[in-house]
Amino acid sequence: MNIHEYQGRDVLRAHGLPVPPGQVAETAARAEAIARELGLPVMVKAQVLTGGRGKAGGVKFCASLEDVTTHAGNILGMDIKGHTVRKVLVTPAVDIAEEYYLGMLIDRRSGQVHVMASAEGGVEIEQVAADTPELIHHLDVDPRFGLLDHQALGLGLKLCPGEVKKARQIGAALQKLHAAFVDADASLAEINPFIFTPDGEGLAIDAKVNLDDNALFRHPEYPEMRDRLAEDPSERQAREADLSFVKLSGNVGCLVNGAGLAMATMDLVKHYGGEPANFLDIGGSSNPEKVVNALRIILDDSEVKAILFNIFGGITRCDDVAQGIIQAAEQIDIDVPIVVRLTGTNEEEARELLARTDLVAATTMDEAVQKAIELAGTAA
Amino acid sequence: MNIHEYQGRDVLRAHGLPVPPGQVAETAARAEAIARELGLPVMVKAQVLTGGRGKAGGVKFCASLEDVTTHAGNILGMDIKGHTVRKVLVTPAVDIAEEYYLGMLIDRRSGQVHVMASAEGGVEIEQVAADTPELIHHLDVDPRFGLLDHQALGLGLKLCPGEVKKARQIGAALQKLHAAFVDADASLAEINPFIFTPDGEGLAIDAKVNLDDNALFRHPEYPEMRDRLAEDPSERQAREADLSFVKLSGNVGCLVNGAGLAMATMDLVKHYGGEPANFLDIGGSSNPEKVVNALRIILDDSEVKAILFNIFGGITRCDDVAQGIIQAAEQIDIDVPIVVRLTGTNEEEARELLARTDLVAATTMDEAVQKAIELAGTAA
Amino acid sequence: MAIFVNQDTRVLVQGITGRDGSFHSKGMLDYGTKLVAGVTPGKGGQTFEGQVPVFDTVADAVSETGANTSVIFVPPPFASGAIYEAADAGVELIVCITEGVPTLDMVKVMPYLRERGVRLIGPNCPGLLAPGIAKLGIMPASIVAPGKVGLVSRSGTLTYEVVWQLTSAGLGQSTCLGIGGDPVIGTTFMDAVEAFAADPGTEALVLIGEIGGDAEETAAAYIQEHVDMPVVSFIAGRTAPPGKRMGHAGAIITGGSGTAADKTKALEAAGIPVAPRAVDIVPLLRERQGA
Amino acid sequence: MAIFVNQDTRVLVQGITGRDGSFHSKGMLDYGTKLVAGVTPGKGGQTFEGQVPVFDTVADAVSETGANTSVIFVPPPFASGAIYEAADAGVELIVCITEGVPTLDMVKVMPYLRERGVRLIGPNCPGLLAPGIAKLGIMPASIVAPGKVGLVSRSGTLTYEVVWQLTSAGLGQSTCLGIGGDPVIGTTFMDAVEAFAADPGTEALVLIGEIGGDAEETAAAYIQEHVDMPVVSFIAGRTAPPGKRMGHAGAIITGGSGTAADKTKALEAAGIPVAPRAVDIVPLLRERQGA
Repeated sequence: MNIHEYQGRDVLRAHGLPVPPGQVAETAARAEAIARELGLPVMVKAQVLTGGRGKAGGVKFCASLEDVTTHAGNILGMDIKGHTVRKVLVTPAVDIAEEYYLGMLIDRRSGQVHVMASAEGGVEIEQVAADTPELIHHLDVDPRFGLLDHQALGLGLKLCPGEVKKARQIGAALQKLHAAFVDADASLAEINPFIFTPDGEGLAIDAKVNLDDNALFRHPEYPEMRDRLAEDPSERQAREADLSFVKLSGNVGCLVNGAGLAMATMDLVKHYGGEPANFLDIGGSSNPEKVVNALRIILDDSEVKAILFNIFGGITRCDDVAQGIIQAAEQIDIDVPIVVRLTGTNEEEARELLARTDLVAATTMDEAVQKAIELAGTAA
Repeated sequence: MNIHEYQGRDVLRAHGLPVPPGQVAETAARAEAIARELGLPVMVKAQVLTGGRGKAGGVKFCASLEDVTTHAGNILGMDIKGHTVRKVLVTPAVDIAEEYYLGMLIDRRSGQVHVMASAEGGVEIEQVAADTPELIHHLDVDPRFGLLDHQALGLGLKLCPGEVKKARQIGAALQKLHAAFVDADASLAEINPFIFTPDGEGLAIDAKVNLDDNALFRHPEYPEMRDRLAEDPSERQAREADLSFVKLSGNVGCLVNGAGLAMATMDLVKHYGGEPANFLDIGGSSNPEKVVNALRIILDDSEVKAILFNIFGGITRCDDVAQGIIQAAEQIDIDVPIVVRLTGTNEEEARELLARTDLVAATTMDEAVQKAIELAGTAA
Repeated sequence: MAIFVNQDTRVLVQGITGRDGSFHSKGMLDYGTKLVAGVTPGKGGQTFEGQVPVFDTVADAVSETGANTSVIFVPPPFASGAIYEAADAGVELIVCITEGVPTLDMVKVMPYLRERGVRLIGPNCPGLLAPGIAKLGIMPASIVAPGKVGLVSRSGTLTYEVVWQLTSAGLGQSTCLGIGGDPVIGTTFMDAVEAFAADPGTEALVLIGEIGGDAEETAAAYIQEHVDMPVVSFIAGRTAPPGKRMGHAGAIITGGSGTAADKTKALEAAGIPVAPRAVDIVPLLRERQGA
Repeated sequence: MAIFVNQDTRVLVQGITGRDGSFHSKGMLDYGTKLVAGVTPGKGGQTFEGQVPVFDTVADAVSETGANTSVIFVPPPFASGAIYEAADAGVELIVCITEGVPTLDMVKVMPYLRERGVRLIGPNCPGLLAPGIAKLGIMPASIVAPGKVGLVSRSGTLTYEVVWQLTSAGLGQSTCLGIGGDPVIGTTFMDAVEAFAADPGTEALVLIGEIGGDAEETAAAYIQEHVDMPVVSFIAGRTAPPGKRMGHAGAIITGGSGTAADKTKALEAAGIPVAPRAVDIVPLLRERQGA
C-alpha cells in the first residue's frame, strides 16, 4: 500500500526523524491559512501517489501568501500521470546547502532490508543508478542485529567524508529510518532529499513510504491512511473484496486464479490478437461470494464484451468457482457471453454443476482464450 | 539496583503483564483509604528490599478495614532482616486456584537471558531448586531471535500439560516478562507467584525486579526508583561517589583498587587475626576527589581504628591516589593511623608525593595488613 | 528419484485441523504420503482421519512419530512462528503453503533456518509433488505422473497448467516444485536448479518464471555453466502493465532487470528456449530431448 | 611463546585520543607493542605520539595498516558498538578494557563475535601482557618478566599483585591474562586454560579466581582431565559477606556453587592446590614444579 508524502512524514516523525512542520490543505484558502501560520516562504507540494510531481508543476516555492493562493489553486485539481491532486502539503521552504538520498527496501536476493545512500540527492535515484551506480552506497541489514552504529556512521562518512558531525546526523537518520521501516512493516522507505541547511542542520524534506499489504493486520491504524479517492473505483472495489485486480483497456474480461496463470492468460489473449480488459486474480481459498464480487467488478466495465474464466484448481476448488458463477448468474444481469475453463481439484463436481447452464465450456486454455476473443468480437 | 515490589509491578504492568491494581501507603490511615477505594478483602504487603517478608509477618490478609489499619500499623516500622519497613503495598486479595513461578536472569555460563518456569510457585524457588530441581524448566533465550512464540507456549504447556488456554497465558506472560527484562536492562525479573483464579484468569501477584547498574544511564527514570532510605547511609554515600562499598563490623578500614584485590585484602586481614571494617573498591580511573570521598566515608565509622590503603596501579595511577590522600589529609581531620601500600603505574611519583607525610609506608600487602592490624589494636 | 524428498520423508502438518489444512492433508494421505502427525495447539490427543495423531507442539509430534518434514497451513499472523517451531524441533524440510505472510517475518526467520540447515519451500506456494513418492502441499495429484522431467515454478496454478500438459503428453515428472513468488522465499530458483542438476532421476528441466526480480536470470547463467540436461522455460507477464507490481527501487538493485523481455533475453543467451505459449513447452522439450 | 598474540599481532586502539586510551596507548608503545593505528571518529588524519595514524573508522584503520587486533577504551555506552565495529572490520582479537558495559549489550554482541570467529577478552578487564611480545591493555609493564608461567585471572589489580610476586621470585610469565569479572565475558577461564594447555611456551599455570559463578569449578574439572603441567590457584572473597554480590537465582542455575569454599573444594578435588594467601602462590608453584 502506497501512502502520501504527508503520511510518510508522520511515520518518520514518529520515529524521531527531523521532519519540518507542515499541514495538508484541500483548498487554496486553507493552504494560505497554513502558510500564514507557518511563516513564509513555504513550499506547496501536490500529494499524489506517483513520481515526477516537480516536472509536472506540482511543487512550487511561494514567497508570498498570494503565491500560495495562486499555486495551491493551480495544483489542486491538477492531473499528474492520471492522478488527480486533491491535497497539497504546505511546509516551510528551507535553505538547502546539500542534498542526499537515503532509502531502504526489501532486497529479494539477500532476503534482507537493503539500505541505499547517495550524495546525489534531490534527483531521481533511478537516473543516478543508471548513470553513476558507483555513487550509490549499499548495505544489507542483518535482521538479527539491526542497523549497527558503525554501519550507519560508516555510510554517513561515505556521503560526507571527513565531516563527522554531518556523518553522525546521516547515520542517526538511517538508524531511525530503519526503525521506522521495521516498525511500520514497510516495503520501501525513502528520504529524497535529506538535506543540510547552511547551518549544518539535517532535515528530511521528502518522504516516500510503501507499506507491506501482508502486514496491515498488525497496523490497524494504517488502513485509515489509504487514499480511497486516489484509487481506480473498480480497483478499490476489488481490493475491498480481497481480489487482486488491475484495470486494462481491452474487451475480454479475465477471471483467473493465481497471478502467474492470470498473466499467462493475458499474454495468451494478446497472442491470439485479443485485448484483455483486466488482470484479475481471485486467489486461493476462494469462496462463491468472491466470484460474485469479481463478476460484478468486471461487468461494471461497459467495454467488456466477453468473460473468460480460467481456473486451475489447487487450493481453489472448482466446485466453489462453479457455485460462484451460478450464484452470480442468479444475482446479476449478465448480458455478455461467458467462457469457462475449469480444471483441477473437484473439477468433475464443478462440471456437473455447470452442465445445466448456458455457459461456453472449454477444455484447454488456448481453446478458451480463442473462444472468448471470438465471442467478444461478435458482440462488438 | 534492587527495586521494591510496587516498582517492579509498575515495570511489568507497563509491558502488558496482568498485574492487579494497588497503591503504596506510608501510614495506616492511607492504607485504609486505599483499601476502601479498592474494595475488600485486600493484602497489605511490606515493601522491603529483602526476601522472607511472609515468614516475618510482613504480608497480611485483611478482611475488614479494621484489619487493614491494624496490620498496616504493625507492619510499618517493622524490622525485616535489618530492613525497616517504610511503605506497604495495598492490593486486592484474589482467589488463587493455582500458583506458578516465572523468572529470568542473566546466565553467566551461556551468556544469555535464562528463563526459569515451574509449577511449584508461591514457595521459595531456592527450596524447589534444592529439593526437586526437575520441577524447574529452563530455557536460554537467543538474543538474536528473542523468546519465540513456540518456546513460550512450550514452557506454558510444561507447566499446564493439556491446558492450552492456561499455557497460552503463561506463554504470553513469559514473553512480556522477557520484553520487560530487555527494555528495563534487568539482571533479574521474577513473578512468584503467577496465579490463576478459579475462573482461569492469570495474574502476576508478586514482582521482583533487579536492574543492571551498568545500564542505568539508559534509564533516566530509574534512579528515581532508588529507595535511598532503605540503603545504609555510608553505602549510599559511597554509591553517590561512584565507589563500591560494603560496610562490615571490624576496625581496619580498607581502601583498595579492584574488587578482587579488595576481597583478597579482607581475606588477609582475617588471616592475620584482624577484622576488616569494610569492603571498598575505589575502581579504575580514580581521581583525587574519589579518594577524598572514600576516606570521608570510612572515617564516618567510629569503629575504624586504622586505615589501610592497598593500591596496585593499572588504570588507577598511584600519583592520583597519593594526591587524593594528601588532599584528604588537608581537608579532613584524620585521627587514625594510615598505612599505605602503593605499587604499579606511577608508583615512584606517588612515593615522592607521600614522602613528606607521616603515613606509614609498606612494601608488601602482607606487611601492610599486619601493620594496620597492629596499629588498630594499639589505638583501641 | 526426486529432489528434497525420498522414501524416508515423514510428514507432519501444522494447522491440520483448519479448513485448508484438513482438506489438503486428506489429499496428501490419499496420495500415499507418509503423513504421520498433525499439530494444532489445544487439539493434542485427537486423531485426524482416524489414523493421524494430533499433537499440541511440533516437538511432541517429532519425538513421538519421527516426523522430519512439515507442511504449514496456519494463518499468516502465525506462519513464521510455525516455521520457527518446526525448525527448532529438528524438522529438515518445511513447506509453507500460507499466503499473505508479512515480508519482514520472512526476513527474520530466514537466518534461523540457515543456522540450522533447514530447507524451507515457500511461503505462498503450492508445495512439492514427487510423483509416486510424496505430495507436500496442494498440487492436485490428478495432474502428475512419475517420470524424469523436473519442474520448478514461481507460480501456483500456472504450474498445474504446465504439469498437466506434460502429463497429457506422456512426459512424467521427477518432482514438481512451486517455490512461490513472495519477495523473500526459502528455496530459490537457483536452489531448485542445483538440486535437479544433482538428481539422477531428473533428465530434463522446465522453468516457469514470472516478471519481477532476477531469479530467472541468475538460474540461466548457472545452467549455461553447469547443467547438461535439456532445459525449457516459460515467462508469464509479457503483457503486464509496467509499474503495477514492482517499485522502482527494486529495479535499481537488480540492475534494471525484471521484465519478461530481460528474462527472455538472459534465458535465450544461455541457450534455454522460452516458450511463447504454455502449449509450446512440450514440443520445445521434445525437440531438445531429441537433439 | 604466548597465547592469543604473537609477532604478527598488529594493534589498533579504539578511543586512542581519550584520557585513558592515550595514557595506556603510550604504555603499549613504550613496551614495544606493534601499535599501528588509532580510531576516534572525527579525529581521522591526526597522528598519535608522532607515529600512530588515527582514523575515523576501524575499517579504514584495518585496510590502511593491516591491524588485526583491537584494544578498546571507549566509554561504556559505546563499548559494544566498538566491539561490533572491530569484528565487522575483520579484526581477530578484541580486548575491551572498558568498565561498566551494560550486561545486555554483551549478551547481544557475543553471537556476533561467535559467528565471525572473533576472540574477545573482557570487557572490564586489564587485558593481556605477553612479556617480550605485546602488551594489550593496562597491565603495568614493570611487573612482568618473560618466562614460562601462564596466568589467568578474573580480577584486575589482584592479577598485578600475583604477577609481581612471580616476577620478584624469578618466575617469568608466558602470558598474563585478565579476563574480567563481568557476568558476560568473551574469553572464559576455560578458554584461557585450553589455550595455555596448547601453548608450548607455557609450563605452569596460575589461576586467580573470585567468588561467584562456576568458572573455576568448570576449569578444575577440565584441568584434571586434560592438563599435565603444574597448576596452582588462589580464590579471593573467602570472607566476603554472602548475598551482597549475587542474587539467589544465579546460585540456582550454577547448581548452588559460587562460594570460595565450593571453589576450593572443586579445585582441591582436581588436585589443584589453593593458596591461602597470595604470597603462598610462589612456594606452592615451586613445590609443584619440583615434583
